[in-house]
Amino acid sequence: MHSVIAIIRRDLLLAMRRKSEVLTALFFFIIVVSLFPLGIGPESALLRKIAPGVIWVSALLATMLGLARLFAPDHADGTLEQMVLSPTPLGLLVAGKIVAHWITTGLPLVLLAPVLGIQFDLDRGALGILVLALLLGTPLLSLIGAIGAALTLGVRGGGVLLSLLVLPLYVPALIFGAGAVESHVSGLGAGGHLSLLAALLALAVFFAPWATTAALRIALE
Amino acid sequence: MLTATGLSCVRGERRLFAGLDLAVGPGEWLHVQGENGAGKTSLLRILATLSPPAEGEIRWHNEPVAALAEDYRRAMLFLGHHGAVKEELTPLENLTLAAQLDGTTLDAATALQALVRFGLRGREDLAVRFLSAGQKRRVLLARLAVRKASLWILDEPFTALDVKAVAMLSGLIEEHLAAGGMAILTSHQSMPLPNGKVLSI
Amino acid sequence: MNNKLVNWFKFGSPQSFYPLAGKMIPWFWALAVVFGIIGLWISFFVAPTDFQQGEGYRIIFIHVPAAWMSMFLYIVMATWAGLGLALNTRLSGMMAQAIAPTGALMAFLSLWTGAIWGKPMWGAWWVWDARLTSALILFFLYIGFIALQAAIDDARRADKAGAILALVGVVNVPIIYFSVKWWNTLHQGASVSLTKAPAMAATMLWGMLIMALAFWMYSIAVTLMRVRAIILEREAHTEWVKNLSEIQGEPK
Amino acid sequence: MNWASPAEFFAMGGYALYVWGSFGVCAVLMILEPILVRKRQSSILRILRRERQAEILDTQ
Repeated sequence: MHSVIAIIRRDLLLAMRRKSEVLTALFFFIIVVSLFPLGIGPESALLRKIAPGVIWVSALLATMLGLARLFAPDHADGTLEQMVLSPTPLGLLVAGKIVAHWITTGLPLVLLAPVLGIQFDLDRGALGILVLALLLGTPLLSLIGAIGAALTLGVRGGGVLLSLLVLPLYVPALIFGAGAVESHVSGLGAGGHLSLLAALLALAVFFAPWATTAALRIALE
Repeated sequence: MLTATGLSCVRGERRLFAGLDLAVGPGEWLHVQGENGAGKTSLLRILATLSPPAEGEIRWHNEPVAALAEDYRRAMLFLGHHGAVKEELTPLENLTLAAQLDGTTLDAATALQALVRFGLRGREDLAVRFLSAGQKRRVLLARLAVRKASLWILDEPFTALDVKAVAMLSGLIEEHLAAGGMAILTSHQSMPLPNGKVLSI
Repeated sequence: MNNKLVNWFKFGSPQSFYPLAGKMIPWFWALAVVFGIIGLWISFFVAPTDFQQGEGYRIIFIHVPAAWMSMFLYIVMATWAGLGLALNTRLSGMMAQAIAPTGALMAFLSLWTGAIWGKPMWGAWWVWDARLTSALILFFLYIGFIALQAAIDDARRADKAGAILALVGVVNVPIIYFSVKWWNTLHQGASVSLTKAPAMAATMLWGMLIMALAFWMYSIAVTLMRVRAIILEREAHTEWVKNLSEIQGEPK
Repeated sequence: MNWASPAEFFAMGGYALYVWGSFGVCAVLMILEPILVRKRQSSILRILRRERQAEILDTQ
């Protein structure tokens, strides 16, 4: 546990020293979301309807942006080898890195989403559901993304390949995440969507670090 | 005591070496020699359990390393071509965080002492990217000094070091061997260390 | 028992599988053609005209088998990949690699025929129907697998990385299918469905089954052909390949 | 028998474009794929034969 906290601290420290990377993804998210009304028109009824989808798709893309750099710097400077050889199980260290990735990319999205939701004229209840859905969904994005990042580590054209591998796997998160807000707005209640999202998250918490670890070992062989 | 029997390594379609045996006991060091591409690095990575051998077995104190897993990794220190030093962090942070990732703690005084010993005084709080290539290697030497491991596996440890640093490193390795440690090193030059066993591949 | 295991491992080596596959290919082609002819005959001459969908429904005879095969092949591919990861046999990875393009072709065919069927029935080339959408995602998964393997130079590493991706995919396929279905019902999807043709007649079912058999035999035949090429490419510098009679002959 | 004449068969009750568009593409792709695989096989065989010949020339 000690070393898991150490790696989270280290990655957060690194993110602090390279603020531009974190901020780029964040501003990317803000800009993409803000561009949609310009492309579609300012009618608030329409904007309310597309808001959850737009915010979720932008969140997927913003998460993708930083994924390629999840393991690449550690791979390049040899830290990854040291992680594999550390007495601490690699799965735990990988889980720590995923947590740090979520704190630097997922959490800011969750915190920003209500502000952007106001641009789309969402009411308070819908904003609450949006935040809740993102809170459950963004860790899922980091977990699944980590598998893709590990698989494409050191591979030709890794960045594009990464999105090809990971985006189809994001479909359930997108459907349940955006669906939660929609069904809340249409009066059906978001409970079902949110619990499915939580179930997916639980599955990914067990499965993704294992798959990521296996992929990293292969990349280092 | 590290022993390996019948190791072979296949990279792509090529068989780099086969039927390789080696043994290193306490206080001994092994010099792995060979031309470029002969498989020196591959051998070290196999010994460090980073990649599995195509054939053969590695034993640590007569137990297969696969079964030992964590215990072997705790007793062993591997340094590859890349230093595993983070450019954005200071030498001090690098040392303490690397120790924490290994599940141990390193107090600031010991870390500082090691950095001073390797001539990094006054650089402890400067991000590593502002250091010269040779100074970066010295951060690694400090890591060797503070990490408690009985087996050192070092790939080309003498590259990019000036005369003074070479002397420091050989002193460090001699100290390690005198305390009953073991070391496996690669290098294409001759080693500034006495009494090594030589393994040519 | 033990003997059987030994045999299994013997045929699990590329060297003994290569000639075996060569012998099997013509038989599977013959079966594919026979089933194909019977299947086509049923689909055009035996199956009656559907009173609601007219002759357009005949697309079902290739759409459904293609959809079945695309899903089935993904599972078979993941199984081979998983076997390769667990047992570290050389052939398994090659099989997985050989299946992927045919699986992608099947996914594409089920998309293409589904879209074409949609035009007369729904009035649009593309409808976000649950089955079509999941077929599209399955197609992406195949493309991802092929692209990942193509991007990694070392064959063994490509096999292992592909295997992990295939296993992750196989866990995800049901989740994706379920989520798309859920999404579709929430959004009041199209009510006409290709496979919910009124009172699916027994002849139709037979036609589909026989066509599916034809697709199956076709997939096996093409996969075996491809795996033979892959074996030669990967084992090019081994003794047994150099001693093959096909190579001992004069170069053309 | 469903069809009175070949023309009727090809017209597919007004669905000709859709039915033949599906079956046609399916047939084309399923013929094309084995041809491409065959090409891959013969090209690797050709390379291997040439390598072997080079080896023979080399030892002579």
